[in-house]
Amino acid sequence: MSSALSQGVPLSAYLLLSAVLFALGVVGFLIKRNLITVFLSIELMLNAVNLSFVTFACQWHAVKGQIFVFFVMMVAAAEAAVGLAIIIAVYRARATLSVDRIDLMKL
Amino acid sequence: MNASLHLWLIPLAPFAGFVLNGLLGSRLPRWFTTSVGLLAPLVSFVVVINSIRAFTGAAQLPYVETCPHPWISVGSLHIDFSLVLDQLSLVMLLVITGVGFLIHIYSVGYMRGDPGYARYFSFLNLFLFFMSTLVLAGNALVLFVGWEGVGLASYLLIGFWFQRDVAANAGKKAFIVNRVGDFGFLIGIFLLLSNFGTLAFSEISAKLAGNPAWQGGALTLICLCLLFGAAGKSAQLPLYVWLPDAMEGPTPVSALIHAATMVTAGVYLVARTHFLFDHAPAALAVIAVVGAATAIFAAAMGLVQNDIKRVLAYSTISQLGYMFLACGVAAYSAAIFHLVTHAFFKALLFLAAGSVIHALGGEQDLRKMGGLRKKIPITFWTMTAAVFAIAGFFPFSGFFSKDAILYAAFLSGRNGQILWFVGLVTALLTSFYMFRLWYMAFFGEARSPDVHPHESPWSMLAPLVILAVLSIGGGWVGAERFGAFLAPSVGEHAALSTIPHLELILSIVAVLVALEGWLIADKLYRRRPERAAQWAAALPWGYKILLNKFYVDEFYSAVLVKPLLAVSKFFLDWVVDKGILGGFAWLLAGIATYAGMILQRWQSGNLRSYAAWLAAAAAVLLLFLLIPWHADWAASLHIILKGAGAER
Amino acid sequence: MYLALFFLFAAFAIAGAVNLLVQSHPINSALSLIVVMTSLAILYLLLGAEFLAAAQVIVYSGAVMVLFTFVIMLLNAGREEHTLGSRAARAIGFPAVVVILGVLASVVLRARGLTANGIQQGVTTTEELSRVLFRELLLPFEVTSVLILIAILGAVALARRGSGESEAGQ
Amino acid sequence: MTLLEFILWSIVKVAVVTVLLLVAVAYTVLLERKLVGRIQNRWGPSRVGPFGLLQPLVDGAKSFLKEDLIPTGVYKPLYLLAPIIALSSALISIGVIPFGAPGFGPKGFDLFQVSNVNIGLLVILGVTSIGVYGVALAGWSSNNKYSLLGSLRSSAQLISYELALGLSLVGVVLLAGSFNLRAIVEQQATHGIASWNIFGGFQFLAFFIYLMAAFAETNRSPFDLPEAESELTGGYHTEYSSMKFAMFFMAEYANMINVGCVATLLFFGGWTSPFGSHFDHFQNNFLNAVLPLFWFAFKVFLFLCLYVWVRGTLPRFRYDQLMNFGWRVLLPLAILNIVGTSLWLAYR
Repeated sequence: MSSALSQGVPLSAYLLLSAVLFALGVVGFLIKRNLITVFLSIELMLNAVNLSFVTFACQWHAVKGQIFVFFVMMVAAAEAAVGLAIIIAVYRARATLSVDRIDLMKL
Repeated sequence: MNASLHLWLIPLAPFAGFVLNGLLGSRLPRWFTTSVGLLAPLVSFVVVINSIRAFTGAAQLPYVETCPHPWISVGSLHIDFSLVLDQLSLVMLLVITGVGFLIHIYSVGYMRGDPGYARYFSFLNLFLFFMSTLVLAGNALVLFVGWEGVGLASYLLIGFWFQRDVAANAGKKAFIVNRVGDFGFLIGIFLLLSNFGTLAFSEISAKLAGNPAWQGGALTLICLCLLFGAAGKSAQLPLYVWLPDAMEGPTPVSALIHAATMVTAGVYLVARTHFLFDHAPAALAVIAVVGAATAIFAAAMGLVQNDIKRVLAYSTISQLGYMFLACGVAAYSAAIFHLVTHAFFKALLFLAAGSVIHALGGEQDLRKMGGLRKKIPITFWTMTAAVFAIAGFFPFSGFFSKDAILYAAFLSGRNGQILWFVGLVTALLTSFYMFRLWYMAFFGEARSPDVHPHESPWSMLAPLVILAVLSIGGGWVGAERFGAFLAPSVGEHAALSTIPHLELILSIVAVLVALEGWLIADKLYRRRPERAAQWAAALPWGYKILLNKFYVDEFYSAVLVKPLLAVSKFFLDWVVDKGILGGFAWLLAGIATYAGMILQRWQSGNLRSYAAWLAAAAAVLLLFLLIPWHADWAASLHIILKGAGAER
Repeated sequence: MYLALFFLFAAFAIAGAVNLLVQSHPINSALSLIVVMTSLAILYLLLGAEFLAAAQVIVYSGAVMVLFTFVIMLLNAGREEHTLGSRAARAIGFPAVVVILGVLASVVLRARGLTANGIQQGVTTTEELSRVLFRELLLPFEVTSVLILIAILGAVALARRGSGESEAGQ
Repeated sequence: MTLLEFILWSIVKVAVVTVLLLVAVAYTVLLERKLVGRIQNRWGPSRVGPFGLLQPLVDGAKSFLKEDLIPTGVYKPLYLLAPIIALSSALISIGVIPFGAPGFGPKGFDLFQVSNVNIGLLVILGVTSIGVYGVALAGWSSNNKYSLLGSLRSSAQLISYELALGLSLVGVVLLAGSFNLRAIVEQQATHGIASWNIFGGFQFLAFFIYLMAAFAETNRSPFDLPEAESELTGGYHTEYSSMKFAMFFMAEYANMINVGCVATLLFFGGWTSPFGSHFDHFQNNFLNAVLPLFWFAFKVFLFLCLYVWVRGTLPRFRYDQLMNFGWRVLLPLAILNIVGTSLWLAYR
């Protein structure tokens, strides 16, 4: 069984994937015009970073790397709750979600 | 053997009371405020009583408690936060916590129903905290902390009814005048530091004792600076002006702070630093002159005042002058003795006056009083004890202490007799105005028939009675024994008369003078009330001067305050504020405006451009981290081009 | 098989991420992100982080993203409007992205000592994870609960329809 | 076993289990109709086949042959995707459920479980949480106010009760010290009914919470607000017809079966006999393999009967009651259960 089943994947591949996802997240932040999608891009970046953490945890056999991801998840959950609440508030105030139209501090 | 006396509890208990009442008092029920406010001085008092053990050998004197952590340590300067207990501070502490506790009790009745009840008690406790710190201080800096602190507490309490402009202004006046004195005190401290390299009283004293030839010069300057501070706090010439105005505070405050304790801090300071003054005879002479002048000057002003508390205020100034006089003739123990007895009878006078005011529903004008003798008998009798004490009748306490001062003055050098004579005249005036007050308030007919006086509650009367007992018996210990007890702290007063029975003769003269004052008052204000007005009409000029307090306030206002305000207006407002600061502000504003005009293009409000800048910054940071920077930029470039691996 | 699974799900992840960018309707973007997250969960499994894989699905795909779709549905967010947007984003942002990606890739590719993962390297059990989490990192863990509490309060405060004047007209 | 064998076996297992599950779904529908009929004092389906046993086949054929309508206003990609998500997430869960004793199969291969995963319980929870999207997207993409309301209700309800559901299971996990479903069952196997978690593990409260949350999670009465026909016509599946509706329908019943399986595994000792392991070991290998299957099926059957019973008797909750019950009653109770269980474990 063997070679095919136990063929390993170099960890650099995971890291590269993480970098690519991160870059895509940044691009999303730059080109998306919908506030929610921008927020989604942020989540994408967070996930990309999480992948790096898990990869390094695997590399160094360090449990704390995984725990860090755990914490990131919790923070992301909190962030999503507050962020979406803000988005709802913004939408109520301006009736739009386009980031290009939300560019003033005041109403 | 050296059992701890827990001196730190003495200041800390009132401080805890201050914090508790200050933070929570207004939200908690009144009984809580009351019990905290009363418990704090009681704890201190008990600790003080307990520390008497030190004098039965439980601890070595002077007993020192030092905070284990150095307070200030800069270069070669080390100042500890140390508390010292010796005979002098024990006496002071007994007065402060004992009389303080009585006045706290009195306040429960007097301040009942005031909306600022909790605030009042927290301030009163704060005052006790600072005052006990001041008295226990082992070095000049700790003393200064207490000194400034009591000034603060005094300011807060004078302006306690800050809704009234008069009270608020009186508070400010007291604070500012005290600052003037404190300025002198602070300079004195700096001079001490530069001359002795230390601020601890014990070390300075030891250095001076080791060098008896050191006289005058810098020491005189130091002493004059300290005297200036002491004059400010103890309302001596020329800085006395704040004390009469300080009567705007609640009466128990006047009794505690502006009669019994805080104003005597100046006397305490002189006694505490007596080893310096002993080496500066010139400064001593100045003290004696200032004291004597203040005594007679203030007594003269007290003659014609119509506000019951103001009479007492001028009397306080005058009595403080006595104490300074005693210090000036190096009779420190006599000064402290008078301080103690004065604390008893003056506190009593104020509290009784407070009781009178309370009975009349807030009336302070003597001319509207009268006939109160029958209506408020307890107040009357306690007040009577105090009046006799301050007038110096045998065997009331004032007799012993005043006698000791006059005796010491008489024997001090060439000009001693002049000082003695001034003191004697002051005694006459004192006796006169005190009996004037007595007659106007308690005898004759009621001059405001529509008020119905009523005796005060027991929480107010009990302190009156206790203080009356002390006013009568407080002096029986005798000046010699008292002096002997204090001698380890303030030194022997070794002037002995060569004339036999001199002391007895002087005493009799003093009592006779006091009696004369009584008789004049009796004549003018009881038997022939119209004569007083005739006298005033006969001497319109003198009467007016006295009534207007020698125009000192006006003089200060014209000579100091107004020019200062004018200069401030011109210099601070126009030159500094509008010119320098304003110009600078305009300059900064201009820079900010123009910078903003340039930079605002970045602050477009567009989220995506922000994200772009963020990404750019991240990229730059990554590059920066990646490239091993070398001093030689060419080498860096080489490494960048060749890759990071090339550096190895 | 690891290799195959990796490539399969890496491809899914990248495809999802690209789709997130390409789609103009937020709900499609959100669903693409769910695909990315679920693929990442599989990759976590491959890396031996099984608890995290489950947490990724439960927390991210199952809770956070549901919240997103919920909000999208609630606001009935439509297609993106086409606006010009910012020149800075294009002129500075895209080069920056290229630099970031380039730097990261160069670092990763040049790094030595990175192992390969396969069946031999074992799995981090939930027990190991919780042992560290609840012994060494108990305080941070508890602090996180405070964070979440604050987030809840904040979200409620923000999203609640206040009695303010702005709502009066609606 | 080679990779090829592994893949082949797995495919066979998946196929068998899926078919079995779908059949079970079909007959659960029949069971429900029959039981509800009896509860309401009528016969239920009885015309097709003996005792109406062929009714499911006919139903299936009917759904299949109906016209497939797609309304014009829908957002088509998601409209089509939603039922697939719903059904597939319902079917995936069964993959980690062990329904028989371990050790029967060639070369250490597990015959009665598709895949023995360390974190089996978490996988089920995760997959369940994905199932929300089916309902949510169906309602939104239908572009119909009833659908949208139904799906919003449903999403909120599912998210809310998922918490209570997950927390109610923590007690069991604490007892077993593992997320592995087989380990959880083994831990209850010793003394039969006395060592089941619901009795021996003192998890009755947890079971109650789980039951309530499970009713809500599967949108079943009394928590069937997302499809409350009297208020919302059909809730999220108003705009669905024919096979797509059938997929939602199957998903619902598959979920019921899943929930029943999980309850059986976590609280009722799984495939083990209620009489304890003493009576469970026979010389006959065949009996040893089949009896556990019987026990498992029997327990799930009882659970499904409970489901139907509740549906037949209890009225529907109001929406605010539902939310209050979830957040103010179940959640604190679940936390209480965790605290109690961990204290008990610590001082046992």
